[in-house]
Amino acid sequence: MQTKRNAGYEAWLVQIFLIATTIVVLYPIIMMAMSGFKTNAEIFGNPFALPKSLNFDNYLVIWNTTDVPRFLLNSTIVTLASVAILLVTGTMAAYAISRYRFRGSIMVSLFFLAGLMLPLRLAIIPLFIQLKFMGLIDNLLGLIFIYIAMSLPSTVFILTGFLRALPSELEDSARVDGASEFRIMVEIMVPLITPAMVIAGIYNAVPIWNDFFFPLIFIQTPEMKTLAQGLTSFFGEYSVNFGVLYAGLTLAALPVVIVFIVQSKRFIAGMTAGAIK
Amino acid sequence: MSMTNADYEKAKRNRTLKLKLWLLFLILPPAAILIVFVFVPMGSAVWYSVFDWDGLVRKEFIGLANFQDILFNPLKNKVLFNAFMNNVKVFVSLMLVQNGIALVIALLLARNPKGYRFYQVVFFLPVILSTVIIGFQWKLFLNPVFGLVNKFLHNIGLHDWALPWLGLPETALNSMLLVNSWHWFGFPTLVFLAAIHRIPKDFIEAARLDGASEWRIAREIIWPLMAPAITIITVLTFIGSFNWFEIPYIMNGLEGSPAGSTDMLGLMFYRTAFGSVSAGGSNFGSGSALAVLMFIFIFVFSIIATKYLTSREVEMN
Amino acid sequence: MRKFTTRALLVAAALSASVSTLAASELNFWSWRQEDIAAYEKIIAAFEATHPDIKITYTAHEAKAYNTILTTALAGGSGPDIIHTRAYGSLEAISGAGYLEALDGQVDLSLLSADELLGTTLRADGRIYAVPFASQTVVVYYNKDIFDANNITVPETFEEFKAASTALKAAGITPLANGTADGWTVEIMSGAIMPNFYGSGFFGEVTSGATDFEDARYVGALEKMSELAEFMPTGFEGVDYATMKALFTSGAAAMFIGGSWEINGFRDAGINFEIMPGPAAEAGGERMVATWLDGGYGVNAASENKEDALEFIRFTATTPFAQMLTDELNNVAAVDGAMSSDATLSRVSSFHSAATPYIMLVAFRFDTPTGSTLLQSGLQELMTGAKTAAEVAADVSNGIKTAE
Amino acid sequence: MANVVLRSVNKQFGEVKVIKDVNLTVEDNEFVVFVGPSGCGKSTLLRLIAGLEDLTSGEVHIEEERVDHLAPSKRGVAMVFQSYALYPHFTVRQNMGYALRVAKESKETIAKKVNDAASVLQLTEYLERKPKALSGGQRQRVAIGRAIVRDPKVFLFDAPLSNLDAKLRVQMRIELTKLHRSLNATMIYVTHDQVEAMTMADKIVVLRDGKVEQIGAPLDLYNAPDNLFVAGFIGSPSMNFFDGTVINTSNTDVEIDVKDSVKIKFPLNEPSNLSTGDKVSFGVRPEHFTIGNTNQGTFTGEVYAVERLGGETYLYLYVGDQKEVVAHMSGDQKIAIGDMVEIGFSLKQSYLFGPHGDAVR
Repeated sequence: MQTKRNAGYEAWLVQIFLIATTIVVLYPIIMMAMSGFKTNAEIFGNPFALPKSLNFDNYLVIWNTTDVPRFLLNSTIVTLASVAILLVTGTMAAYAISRYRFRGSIMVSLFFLAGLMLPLRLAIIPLFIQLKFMGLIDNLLGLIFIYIAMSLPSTVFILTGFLRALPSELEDSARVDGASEFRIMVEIMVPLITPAMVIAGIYNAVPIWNDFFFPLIFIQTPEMKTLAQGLTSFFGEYSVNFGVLYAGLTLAALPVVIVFIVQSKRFIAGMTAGAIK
Repeated sequence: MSMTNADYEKAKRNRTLKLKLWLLFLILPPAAILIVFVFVPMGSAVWYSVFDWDGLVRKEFIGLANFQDILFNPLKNKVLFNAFMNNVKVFVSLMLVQNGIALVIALLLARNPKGYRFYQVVFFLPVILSTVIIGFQWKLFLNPVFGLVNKFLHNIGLHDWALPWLGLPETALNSMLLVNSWHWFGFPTLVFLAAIHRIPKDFIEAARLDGASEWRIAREIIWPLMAPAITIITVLTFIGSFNWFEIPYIMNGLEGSPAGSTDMLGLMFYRTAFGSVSAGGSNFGSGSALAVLMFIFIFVFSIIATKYLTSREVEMN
Repeated sequence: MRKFTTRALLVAAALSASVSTLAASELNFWSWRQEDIAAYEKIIAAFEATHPDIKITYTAHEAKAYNTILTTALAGGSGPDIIHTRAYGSLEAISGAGYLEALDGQVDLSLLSADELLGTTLRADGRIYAVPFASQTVVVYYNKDIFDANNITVPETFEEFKAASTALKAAGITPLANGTADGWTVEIMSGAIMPNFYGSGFFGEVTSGATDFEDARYVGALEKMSELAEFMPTGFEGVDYATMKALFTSGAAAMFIGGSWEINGFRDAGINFEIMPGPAAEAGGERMVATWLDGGYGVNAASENKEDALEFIRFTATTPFAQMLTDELNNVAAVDGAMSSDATLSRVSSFHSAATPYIMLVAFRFDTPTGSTLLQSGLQELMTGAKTAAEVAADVSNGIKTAE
Repeated sequence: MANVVLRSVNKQFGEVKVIKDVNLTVEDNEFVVFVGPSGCGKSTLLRLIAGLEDLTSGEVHIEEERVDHLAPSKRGVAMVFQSYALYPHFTVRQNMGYALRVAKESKETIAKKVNDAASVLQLTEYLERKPKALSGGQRQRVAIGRAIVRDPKVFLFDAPLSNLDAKLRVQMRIELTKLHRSLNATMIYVTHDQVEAMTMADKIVVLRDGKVEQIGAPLDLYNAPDNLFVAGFIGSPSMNFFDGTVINTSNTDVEIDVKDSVKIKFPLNEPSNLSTGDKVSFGVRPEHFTIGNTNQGTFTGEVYAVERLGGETYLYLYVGDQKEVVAHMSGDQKIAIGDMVEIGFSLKQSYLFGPHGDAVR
């Protein structure tokens, strides 16, 4: 990637364009974070000024009087559990599809791929009735299963690609060494695709974390709400307290932004994995 | 010691059987989750759509009457057509604006400017943020009275430009599309960028040696060789456009306000299936029929588009 | 730290499945009234004091999504024991589907007027499915301080209303806080302005089919409505409900046309306001207010604790409940006998001598498309000048005729 | 007796037959090389012996015991793969000890066996490294070490040297031969490189299209190839073939006409069933040409390229109708491009193949 760096006015034009785009991207986010420290009066009076002081009142309102911390916890539980089970089951399916020749193998992989094209939210009504029947309404477990099902196709797709690329000699070698199929998978093959699993995990964790459609319908008690869903009701409650609203948005965005900044390379690889692979 | 031929065959069959059981063990759990939580509900939606529903109660089988109602009842198909055309507009605009900007930026980043990594991270930042956050944030920004956008326009003297962005039929959808582009452009940018990086350096350098201009290189070498990325982004944008729900729902509500100018198939489905305060009661039959129509449309079109676009791709190996 | 531990425990408990075996009778009570959580908790506490074996949990869902949540829950065979229902068409959708317990014969409804009970009666079988809780009235709120500071007398007629608005505008104050971004707020606004122009007889005629919405009276009323656009905030097309409230409570706008349920919020915001009915068409003309039944309390027919739920519903049909509703929420309770200590609220009640049904909600929300859908979208087009009054009237009229 | 016997072995992938009725015996302690062009089925045959593929029909016996129903690890074989197949996330020690660990050997036993094998292969100082940190030759040795540790009855090698550079390959060839002698083990070795086959094998099995073309000691194959294919495959550079037509036959010789230009009277050791008019191929190895006319046969051609390696010289000529011929001479030859040269051969060191490619002797 290290081609020669462009010199001269062309490089300057490129930089100007990119810097302008950077401002357009970052400025609204910075304004959102800054407004979280302001009072209503400041937001109306000096919307573009820096906050007068590092005033955490709005955040305290959120922390003490709303369920936002609770929502954060629920979202974390749902996201982590979904992604963990997703990776286990997704790896199993991808492993079977990519590492074995068997009759119907193409059917099985098409079966998983078909899920990529099915917009599950259109089946929300039957899904509700079914979850109800299974006792999974108002239960984080219900959400977790839906997210796993929704994310399985892309996970299988991504992991199959990586698993196919592994040399079959490794597996043959382990077979000659006497390892069972299970052991070959767990001890030899899967450790080799951990980077791919991280990518698939991130690819699906972001939309799961951000989803508000399914919780909107399947979660009813406030204690069970997830962050994105909780925000919508929080907005109803604080509709005219702009400082608190901005603080709430900032707080909701913060965890993902921090993880993103620390792990940006993996995030980018992960989020674009489905499209590039 | 003395095994018969049949014993050998049996031993072999046992090995095969063990392998089959192992495969079953691998495939069954994920397949079961997918069947229970995707295929069965999707199938049920189709099943529901051929029944008459009194609100929430299923009554008799009526075949395709629900479909007929949505497609040919003059009032409903007016709403449907309006929503559909809005979805089309969303698709076309996002292709041009969001993906267009992304392409330009990808081409610029491909020149490996200073700060390459930084720009990559920054442009991708909005992508990871929740649509709920982005929707609310921009709804606040675009507020005609308290919003920062209009304050900013006043500050720089563009008083006439300070419009009630989300309130005017002419600007509401466009504002949302810009917000959506702001949210998502980083995604196609990085997909395009990855595609450009995959083009062997020799191709571009050979063209440079042949004296081709940068514009010609972009148009005649990079563009055709990026075709696979264009395909995938087009199909993803298509699916996203026709499922568009979050941004209009959060920013202007369920009715596609003002005056239906931001109505989308997704909103219409939601209203039809569940009802709303103003729009009245729910109808699972019509809702499911609409869902099935949308599903068929999206599915068939994605496949056709993939086929068509893929056939234009250049083999590069 | 302790808080966190408790939360973690709660989550763990919730994850391990639903908990419903603890007490003999734990009732769930769902509503869309997020603003009223504190008040309802007080009311429920009062009920629980006399019924120690019943525990009620009040859950307020996001208003926009309440229908969806309730609908899916009921369709899926679950849902709360006690349901805060909306009235008219929304009630029919769920009572018609058999999800609500018929209350007549089980609950003493003697303290409720026939008019109000109409809003919770299923037209198909004539039975009552919810105890009406409050009526709402569309009024004009005005900021007394601003009126005084600008020497504006409270307008009585529409022309005076416009004159006052012109004066306010000249003084640099936004006369009306109302916007059109949220369709339902324009419909509310029309409820204050239009009845005085289409007159008291129109509702009866249009519901009986004697006339339709292309009636000259209705078109005329729409035209008057459109004349107010210039007094709405700059960019009113993008002004939503929250912004409207912010404009009025911050003193940036002098008047606010809204429902009587706003009284509490405006009082909490600490502004010096008063209310009046919509302006008369001409001097000495009638000043009607649009009213409707906001909703009621129903019992889930599938509830496992139906008897206990009914016990609570019976409570909601009593005067002590109505009194609490009045005191805590400043609502005009549907049940008779409650006395309001709030002067403003008493005024609302006094307007009811010249009340007209809030037309689309009361009569045209039973079929799709609903009258509200048509009118809201029409009003948005009218106020922005995209369509004329006659065109909007034609759209509404045609829509309602083809509705099913 | 760690011998390996294949009986009527067939393998089919779907409709495609990759191994066709192979019968073969590998004696105890023998070093057997399967050789053939790519796609000839040699690797598949090896994998059938290892148990990595199931037979479609036939039998595999190892040490007088039928094994084709057993899992690979139960057959007493060890295999070294072309890509070495070292587990990238394990250290050298873990790699070498993996089979023993799977077999639940005690830690001490594993450590001892690994250390022993490592010292034999001079890998001791690399035991704690990951494969990534090793050179190609070292990785190769680890792969072999991994096989040795298991103390197998039969070693299977699947083109293990093809990923090494030329110099290392020569070195490893010799090391493998030494190893074979010191271990005294049965080894089956697959390669497409006939030089490896010739230098290492006790016995070569030439395969083509899933069928055995010829089995024999390296020099037997060189001197007496059974058919055109083996003749062309064994020897480097390849044998030159000339199309010819039989013009006369007798019990003692066959007279052929090569492209209407050269007439050759090929002596027979055994009766042939050739008849006049048959299309035949006449073969001469490059190294059997000499400059100048011989009494037994001569071609004349124009030199179009010369490669001088000092000790030896390769001449490339067009003979007759643009037929390309290679001749290998020792020493330097004073010949320039464009020269017309006569190259002669001896009938004893030439070959004749009938219309179906079978050798005529």
